[in-house]
Amino acid sequence: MASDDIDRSTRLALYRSQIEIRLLEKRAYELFLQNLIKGTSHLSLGQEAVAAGFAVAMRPDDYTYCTYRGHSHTLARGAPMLGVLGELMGRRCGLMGGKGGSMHLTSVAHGVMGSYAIVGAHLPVAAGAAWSAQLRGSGQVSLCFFGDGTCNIGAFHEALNFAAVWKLPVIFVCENNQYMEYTPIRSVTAVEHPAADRAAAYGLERIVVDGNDADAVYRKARESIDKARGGGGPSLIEAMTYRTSGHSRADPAKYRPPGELEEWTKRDPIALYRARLLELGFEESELRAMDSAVQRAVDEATEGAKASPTPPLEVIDKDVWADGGSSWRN
Amino acid sequence: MASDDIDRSTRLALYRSQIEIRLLEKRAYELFLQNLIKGTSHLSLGQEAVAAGFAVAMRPDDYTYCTYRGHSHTLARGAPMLGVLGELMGRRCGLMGGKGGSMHLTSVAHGVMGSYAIVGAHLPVAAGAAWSAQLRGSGQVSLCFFGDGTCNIGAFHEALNFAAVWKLPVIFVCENNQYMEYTPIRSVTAVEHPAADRAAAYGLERIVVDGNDADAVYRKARESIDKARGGGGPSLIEAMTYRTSGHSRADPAKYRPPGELEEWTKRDPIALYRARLLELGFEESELRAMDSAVQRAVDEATEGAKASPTPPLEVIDKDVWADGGSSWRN
Amino acid sequence: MAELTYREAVAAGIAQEMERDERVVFLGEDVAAAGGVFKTTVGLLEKFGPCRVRDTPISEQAIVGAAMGAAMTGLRPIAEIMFSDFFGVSWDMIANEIAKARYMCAGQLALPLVIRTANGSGSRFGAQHSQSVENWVMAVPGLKVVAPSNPADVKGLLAAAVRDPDPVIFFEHKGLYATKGEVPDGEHVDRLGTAKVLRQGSDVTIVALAAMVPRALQAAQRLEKEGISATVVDLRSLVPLDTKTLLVETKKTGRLYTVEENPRLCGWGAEIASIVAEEAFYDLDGPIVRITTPHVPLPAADELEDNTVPTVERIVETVRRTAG
Amino acid sequence: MAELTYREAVAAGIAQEMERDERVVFLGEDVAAAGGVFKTTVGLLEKFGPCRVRDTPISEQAIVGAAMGAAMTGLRPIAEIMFSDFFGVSWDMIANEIAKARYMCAGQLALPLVIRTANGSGSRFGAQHSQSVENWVMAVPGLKVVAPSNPADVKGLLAAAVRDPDPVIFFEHKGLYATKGEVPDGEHVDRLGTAKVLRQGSDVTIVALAAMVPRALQAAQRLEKEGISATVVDLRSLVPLDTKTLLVETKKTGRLYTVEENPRLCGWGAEIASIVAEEAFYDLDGPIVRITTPHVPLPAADELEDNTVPTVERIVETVRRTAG
Ligand SMILES: Cc1ncc(C[n+]2csc(CCOP(=O)(O)OP(=O)(O)O)c2C)c(N)n1
Ligand SMILES: Cc1ncc(C[n+]2csc(CCOP(=O)(O)OP(=O)(O)O)c2C)c(N)n1
Ligand SMILES: [Mg+2]
Ligand SMILES: [Mg+2]
Repeated sequence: MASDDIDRSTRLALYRSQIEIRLLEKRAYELFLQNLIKGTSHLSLGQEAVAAGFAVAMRPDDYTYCTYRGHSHTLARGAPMLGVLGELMGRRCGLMGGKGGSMHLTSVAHGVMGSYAIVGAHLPVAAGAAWSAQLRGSGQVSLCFFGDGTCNIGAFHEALNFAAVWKLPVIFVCENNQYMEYTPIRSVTAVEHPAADRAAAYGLERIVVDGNDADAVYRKARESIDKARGGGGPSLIEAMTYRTSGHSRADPAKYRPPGELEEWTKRDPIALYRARLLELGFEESELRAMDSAVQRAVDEATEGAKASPTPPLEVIDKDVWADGGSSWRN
Repeated sequence: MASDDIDRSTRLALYRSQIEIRLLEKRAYELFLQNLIKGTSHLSLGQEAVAAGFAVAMRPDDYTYCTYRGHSHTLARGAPMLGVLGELMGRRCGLMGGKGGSMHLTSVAHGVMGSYAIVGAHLPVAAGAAWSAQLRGSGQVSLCFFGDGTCNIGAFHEALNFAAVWKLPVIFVCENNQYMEYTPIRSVTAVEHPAADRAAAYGLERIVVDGNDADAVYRKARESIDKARGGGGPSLIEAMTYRTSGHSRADPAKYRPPGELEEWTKRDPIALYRARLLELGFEESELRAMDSAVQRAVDEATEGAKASPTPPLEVIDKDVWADGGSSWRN
Repeated sequence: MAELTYREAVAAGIAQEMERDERVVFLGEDVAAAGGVFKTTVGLLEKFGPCRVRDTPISEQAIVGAAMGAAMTGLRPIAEIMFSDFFGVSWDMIANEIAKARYMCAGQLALPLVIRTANGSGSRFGAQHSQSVENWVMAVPGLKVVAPSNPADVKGLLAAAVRDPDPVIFFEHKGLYATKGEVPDGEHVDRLGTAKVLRQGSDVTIVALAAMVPRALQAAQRLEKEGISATVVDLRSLVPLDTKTLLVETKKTGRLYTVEENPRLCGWGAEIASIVAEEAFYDLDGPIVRITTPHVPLPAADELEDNTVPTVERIVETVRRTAG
Repeated sequence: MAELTYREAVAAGIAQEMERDERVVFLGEDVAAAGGVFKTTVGLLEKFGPCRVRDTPISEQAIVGAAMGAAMTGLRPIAEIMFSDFFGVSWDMIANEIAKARYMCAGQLALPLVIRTANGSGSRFGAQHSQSVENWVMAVPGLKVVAPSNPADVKGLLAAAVRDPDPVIFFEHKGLYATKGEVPDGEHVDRLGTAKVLRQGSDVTIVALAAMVPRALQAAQRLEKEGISATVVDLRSLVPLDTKTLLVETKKTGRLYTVEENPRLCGWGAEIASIVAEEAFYDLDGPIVRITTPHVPLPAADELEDNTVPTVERIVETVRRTAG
């Protein structure tokens, strides 16, 4: 497809989204090192183009379902940086006031219907949201992001068959970053492409896309979203990419074969995209201004989160039930 | 393949096994009507060729894993009719002394490592037995039987991938009898062949076999068992068949489209096999003698089971643990 | 008042709510065209059409997960899990996802959904189709738990469950499906979290649930003849738990017996006994006695199954022996 | 005696048993090449090779199911489920298959297997990676349940679990992995089903498990200073349950407190309180008090998580307030 099928403002949005994710994830990493983020955290460094490409193609009322590796998708839908960083730091200003933590970012106002930390669990849930959209005739599409390792768990299979049989407006996006935690995906999977090579098992088209090319992702996103919105049913898309950080906070990623990281770093999605934009005639200064604006936003969010108090202990007993409380007795 | 690749005694074994299943299942049905079998029971009437074809091809120390629809497989491995009927009737002489019931027939002495009543559960277990055989270098093969509906549950997916990656000596046999309980399988499955159309998702060959032709089943069984025993890894085989009775005791099978039962009855596996044997020069009298012998055995087993006392109440507290008891405290 | 079976009351309750609120949808295995393997949902497909009443593949994770996704996006789904034993294959969805979602996101998501299931023994199905797992669910924060003992409660509590803004696990008892009872005409909606005192006595208080309720009542009648006067409480709901009624009724007699079908260890009886042992200790006149299924899987054969779950005889005998 | 961390004791226990018995095999996610996400199995691949120490796909049903199949055919598998929360996705295998198989077939099958898992809170992982689910397992007949509180017990009880002829669920506590303790040199094998009295007191008996054990001990020290003398019992094993020690130690003081990390309803504390309320009623001098995590999912932020699970302060305060 020609590279001028994507308009100027969309391209800028794609660039900005990637930069936002990159700079915020880097900041998150620094905050770990300062022990201001506790527990665990799963960064999307190197995978920014997937989140950006899809989010920019979505309608504001479409649904996002993602995993513990979901900062990127949450941000890409427009959730505030302060809320994201605040949640990672366990502060009152966090998206969920510190109750969920980094693996469970949720911002319903931005269509982020939850980040799910049990591998595979959100695939059926995303299908259910799509069923709801179908029944309500709302035209909404449900987008579900997960990793290569997730393609080997039972819920993947059930959700794919279910969505295909019911022709649901849901798009399953596998971000194949080559690893399930520390184990190379090929060593535990019977096929080369854990998602795409299984599409036929659900009567779906085999789709592999370059997950480090935001334009390519955006085009596939548009196509599959249009199809779903038009009643054409689900898609399963495998985006090839690579996480350049460890699996989670604790991981030095020593399992990488020599040279692998370097190879993929050459294909850094943001460097590639920046180069393309310059080629297409965007001004270096314009991009630089955007970089700075985003950096300022990240800095501000950081300061804001640091200044935010820790959550009040009363919230421990809140929000189990719709009445706001947690009482199990009269 | 030529029809004389199967020797005479094997053909008789195939015939006999099918007849044993048929007559015993019919008897079980009569015993329901007499309220001598309680609860539920899932007959394999019409599906006899699958159990027979595989069992005759197995080595005595190979493993069978089957479902609640497992009387056929249990018998085909040589478990005594008295034990099977006795278990269905809840008698002391039952294979498990009445503790398991019709859905859980087990006869370890005959390689029947259990009948599993939760759909899909035994697929990973069968893979585990195959792993054990592989590690022990015993040359045993693990055979796992299940229905078309089972291909849509998560455990199917996990077991298939697991077995393929570890190249386990396990054979997954889908008896596609067209229905998951009362629902036509095509209405809930994204592909036409719930098993075979998914073989590629696990890097396996697509295999569909006529499940009403005992010879065809036997040949595929030999081939896949030889392959597994030789270290060639797992197979997934879809045997097309039809159950001519209801799903279970309670089911009048009103959901069948008109004519369907009649069409399949024309392809009754035993009638077909009998005709083939006669064509191949077997004597009618020989077959008739076999029929009678089997009928006598069924009658004897029936009388034996009827005469058997109900289980002693003490067994309620037995055999939770390997020490024979059920104590959870000191 | 019409007389309905427990089984019919299920369909009646679902139909009442589907008529009232078009956001109510229903899915499960063999539930639509076939009307359910227990014939609890006969007629719903015809009445409400294939968009709102849907047959699914054998995919319990997908069924429960779809209900969750639908609930958080504006519908009010009812999912059927054919046997409660199959909570095993959907436990992550129930215990880790549905139960925790609202809490983790500090109330951003609502999950108004019902999971109906056939629970309990008495059908000679063996250990994998006869379990009572109400205690599994009670042990998980974030789930409401209901288990009616009669047709009127089935309809009224099912309606209340559908209208509740939180996830409710609704246990129907297989052994009660064929039983009959009067059900109020017209719209019938009950209240979750309310136990019922079915019988007032002065010597002992017996607390039971679902199929154990008629047994407790029969036992009380027999005990009456022997001069032991028993209060019988039908719990109806485990979460919310009507601790008020429990404590009041226990204090009146000073003796508490629980009769439960789930296996012994960590059953709901243990929870209730512990609440009473802490909060009504000084009102107790003797040990709290739990009458339970022993801690074994359920056997299949008639006599074995019947003698594993608490029987009327066992209740009578236990109370007689200990109430002295 | 060598000093090991709790984490190192896991690998030591597995290695001891793999060396002794070649039927012992080990599988799980990221356990071989990576040595486990908690680094509990470092070095095993190198020592025992890729046939006996194996990385699996993310397929918990397959992992547990494979262990079951291997156990019934002559091996003695140890399966790792990375976090106990993931019992949700393998619950059918654990609760419906492994727990029931031997019973259903009247003893024809043996299932000598161990499922190891990281349980409990304290790591700020949020509600889906911090649960204490030992009560889930205790509630299922057919499973043995172990939860050690220190490195020596980890090694000794793990060895005992591997040698046991029945399925054992082995709960390691995430919050204890970094703690250190003396572990006997040479072969070390402990006994399942035995509680340990860590401290003898005269006023109250405090029963705790896993990470709650050090807290109970600290609380006892503080109470001592306030003039309340506490016995502390480390349960170590929930099934078999050492009711003898529990009853004896409760009778000595007349007051029982349980300190548990699982959420409140139907926890193991309820089981123990109920046993005591029935069997030692007349020896009690006051209410049985359960100190538990409230019945909520776990929050993630530091202060929230720390204040949800029982703290030393809460134990001290509760005993002080009620032991009067
Ligand atoms: C059911 C379940 N099993 C295991 C885990 C532990 N775990 C967390 S992330 C992960 C790897 C997931 O790999 P993949 O799907 O490729 O996603 P990625 O982390 O690479 O984005 C594992 C095994 C889990 N969270 N849930
Ligand atoms: C996990 C689970 N879900 C549902 C059921 C109820 N059930 C029993 S048999 C059956 C249909 C199975 O269909 P299929 O796999 O085609 O086997 P068949 O009965 O036709 O041999 C269902 C849904 C079950 N036993 N386990
Ligand atoms: Mg990955
Ligand atoms: Mg079928």
